[in-house]
Amino acid sequence: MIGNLPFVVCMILIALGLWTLLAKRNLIKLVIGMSLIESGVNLFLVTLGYVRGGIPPIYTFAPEGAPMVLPTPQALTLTSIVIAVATTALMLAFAVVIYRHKGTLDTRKIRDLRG
Amino acid sequence: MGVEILTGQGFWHALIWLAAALGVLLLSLALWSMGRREFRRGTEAELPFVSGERVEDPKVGAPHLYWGFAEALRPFLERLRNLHSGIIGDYVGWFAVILAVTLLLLMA
Amino acid sequence: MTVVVRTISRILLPVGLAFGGYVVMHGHLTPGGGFQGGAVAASALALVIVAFGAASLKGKKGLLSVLESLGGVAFAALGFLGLGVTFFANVLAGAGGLFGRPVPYGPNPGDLNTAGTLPLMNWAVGFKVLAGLSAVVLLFALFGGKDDR
Amino acid sequence: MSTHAPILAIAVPLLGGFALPLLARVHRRLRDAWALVIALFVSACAGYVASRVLSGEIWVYVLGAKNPAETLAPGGFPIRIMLTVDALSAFLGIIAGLIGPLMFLALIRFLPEEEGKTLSLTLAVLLFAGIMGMAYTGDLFNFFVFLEVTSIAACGIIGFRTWTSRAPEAAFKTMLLYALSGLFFLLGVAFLYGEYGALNLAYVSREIRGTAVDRLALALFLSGLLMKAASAPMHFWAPDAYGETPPAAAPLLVVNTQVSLYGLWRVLFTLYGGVLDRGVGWLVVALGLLTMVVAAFMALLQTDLGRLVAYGAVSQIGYMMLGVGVGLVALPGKPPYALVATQGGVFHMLNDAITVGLLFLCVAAVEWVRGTRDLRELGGLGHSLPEVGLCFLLASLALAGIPPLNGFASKILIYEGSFKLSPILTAVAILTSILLLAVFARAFQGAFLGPKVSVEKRVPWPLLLAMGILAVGLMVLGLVPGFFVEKMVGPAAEALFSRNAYLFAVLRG
Repeated sequence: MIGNLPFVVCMILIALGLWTLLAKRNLIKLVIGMSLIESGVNLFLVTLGYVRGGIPPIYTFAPEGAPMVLPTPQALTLTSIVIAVATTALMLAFAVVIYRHKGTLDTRKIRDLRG
Repeated sequence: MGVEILTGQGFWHALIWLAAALGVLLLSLALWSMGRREFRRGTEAELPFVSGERVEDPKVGAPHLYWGFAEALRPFLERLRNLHSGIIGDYVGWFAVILAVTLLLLMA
Repeated sequence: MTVVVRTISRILLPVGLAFGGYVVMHGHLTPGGGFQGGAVAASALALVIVAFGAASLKGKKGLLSVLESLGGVAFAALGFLGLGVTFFANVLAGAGGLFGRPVPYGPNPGDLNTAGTLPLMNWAVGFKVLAGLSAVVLLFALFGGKDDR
Repeated sequence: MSTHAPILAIAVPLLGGFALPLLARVHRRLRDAWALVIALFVSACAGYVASRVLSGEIWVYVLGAKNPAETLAPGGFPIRIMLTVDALSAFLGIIAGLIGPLMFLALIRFLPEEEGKTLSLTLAVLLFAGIMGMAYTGDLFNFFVFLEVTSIAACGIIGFRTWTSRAPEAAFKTMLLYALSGLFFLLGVAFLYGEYGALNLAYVSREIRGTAVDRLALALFLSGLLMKAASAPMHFWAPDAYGETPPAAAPLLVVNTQVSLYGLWRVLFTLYGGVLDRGVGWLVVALGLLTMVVAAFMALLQTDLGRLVAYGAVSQIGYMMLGVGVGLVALPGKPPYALVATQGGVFHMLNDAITVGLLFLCVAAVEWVRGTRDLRELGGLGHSLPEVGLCFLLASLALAGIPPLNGFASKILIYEGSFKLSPILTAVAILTSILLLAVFARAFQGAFLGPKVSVEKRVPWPLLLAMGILAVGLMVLGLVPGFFVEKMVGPAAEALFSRNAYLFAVLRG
């Protein structure tokens, strides 16, 4: 069980983020919930590449014969983090503009797109 | 050449349909020409029939066109409209519902 | 902010930018590369924004957006560089000249002049991220005022 | 140069998108021309790729390899990112190539000058690049990256009108839901990568054995892509997004939704083709029916023309899901009616892209002239804008599937195909079409009939030109559908079923 504890933690993070999106009403808290899910998914991606006793996958001055951790998931995680930065920045920018127009960040009050 | 679509049981040929439509059009024109000519423009015959009452500006606007149909389905349509509540929490809720349904369908 | 913070940030700015450049330059050898190096450099710029207030860099918005576009164009152009063979083909690696020295497989002491177009791409991404992130921080700082995005 | 056509269709708009702000500093007119030139170049690439691929051979282009066709690294493992263009992705490329330039033609004149027009044109070009990327890529993670590129670009365009309070709200909601669906899609990709150690679609599709983890990944793919494709219970963002974006930019957003639907078909047919059970097919068909009915009824209640057309577009997604869903249910046996239904679903993608694109351009014209889109205030535009009225009428009839027009050509295929599976599906589909016809008749009556209203502004000619081209395309597709079905839609639908050809093209490398 101890072996896949990190995967359990990732799933808890994702569930927590999803709960934040469902329960919270403030726009900024929604963005925080999104970043929770993002970190959960990224953590999951990185732990996929773990090799027991492996060293970071870099050849420069690498000790001889040491097993290396898989590099691909780390590259995937990097891209996913870059995308997460872009989405969060865009969402926060729109949240600011909404606040300037409506004066509130409460999703219950920002509802004129109904019906 | 490339006009026909085979649909398993039959086919759909647009030009044959057009020919048939033209035939029907000619037929209706013939019937129409036998009709009475003296339609009095500008008189009360031109006003839209608003269930008999006299309405001074009888313009049937867009929302009124299906007033009856929408009214009959009022309970259902109101509930449907309220589903689109505009609150982002509900939308994420529906996403969670679909996620649960697909998980149940596939994992169980 | 107080004078102390301003002088410290004035000292730290070149250090931050230099370290960011170092991370970008050694992207293909040590952990780092375009995005991380750019982020480090952008943090140095963010420090300036915090210390001297957003108004100080207000005039630089045009420069930042030009830098960002240039970074993007350079990255895509590097992709086209390999078009002789296939897109993004690493034509410089192992062909001598700029960043071309072939590298033996397996652990090695790390040689700056290797990995073909990779370092150039790292620089392109580095500039783009530097400009992009600092523009984001700058605009958020300016949001308080009447300036529109 | 022609051997690199697939990657050029993606790389050139990326390069062009980044270069756009630089050119905008030089001169406004140059920026507009540059955006149009890129769009035309990409559609030319898409046309060339389609002409080669539709004749039967799947075009595999490997990035960064010694030669484009070298798919397998020495160890027999597809290590590099590759573009795998089969008939269906080429067909999607045609749709995007057709709608893209027309949308730019209309968008350039439609956007007001001072409000960050350069940024939104850059985003539109990047959206176009993202769409082409999603259509052509053969790599799961690469699909996720382009999925996110289109999400961010689309939400940037939706939130263009920051001076109103509705557009940023729509953009925030859409962005959150897009990001959410993208993340769950990535989680699915991570599960598959964890299990098979590969990201290439063909390789994973060969290795897949239908274990519990694969089904978990499929559930994540399904819910993620269904959200992005605006299927029934998750379609709430679509009317906000299409309604609040500048109407001239909406056609490319519709194509973006359709490419996400294509991604869903790619995952269901090619990735999980071997291990799929019938339950998933019935789920897609059920959600398709639900989308149709819900969107049609909601369209009935709308008073804003933009949102009404948006609901119309969402209900058309339901038709595509029904058509290809029937093919999915009958996948193992592959009876003839399944192919007919899939052809209907795929052909409807093209018809719907044209029809809804034309409708949104008409909404753009109406808004340009009258400034408002509320049906209660509109009226009598038919006298002063006869050509816009004609286009709107044509497109509404096509959307509702009235015989001579293109909508009917694809709906007849869907009706015939789904009838064989179970007549109830066809009954619901036809009733929804009738309801849609009623809804759009009301919209037409509200906006264009009624007493004459004096109108001072003229509709800009590029908008009219784009509408004219789409209207002609609509009629041509309606009158001569056989040619398109036999040449483009047939191979595309066949490509969905021929999973082994896809695997062979990539893996025998």
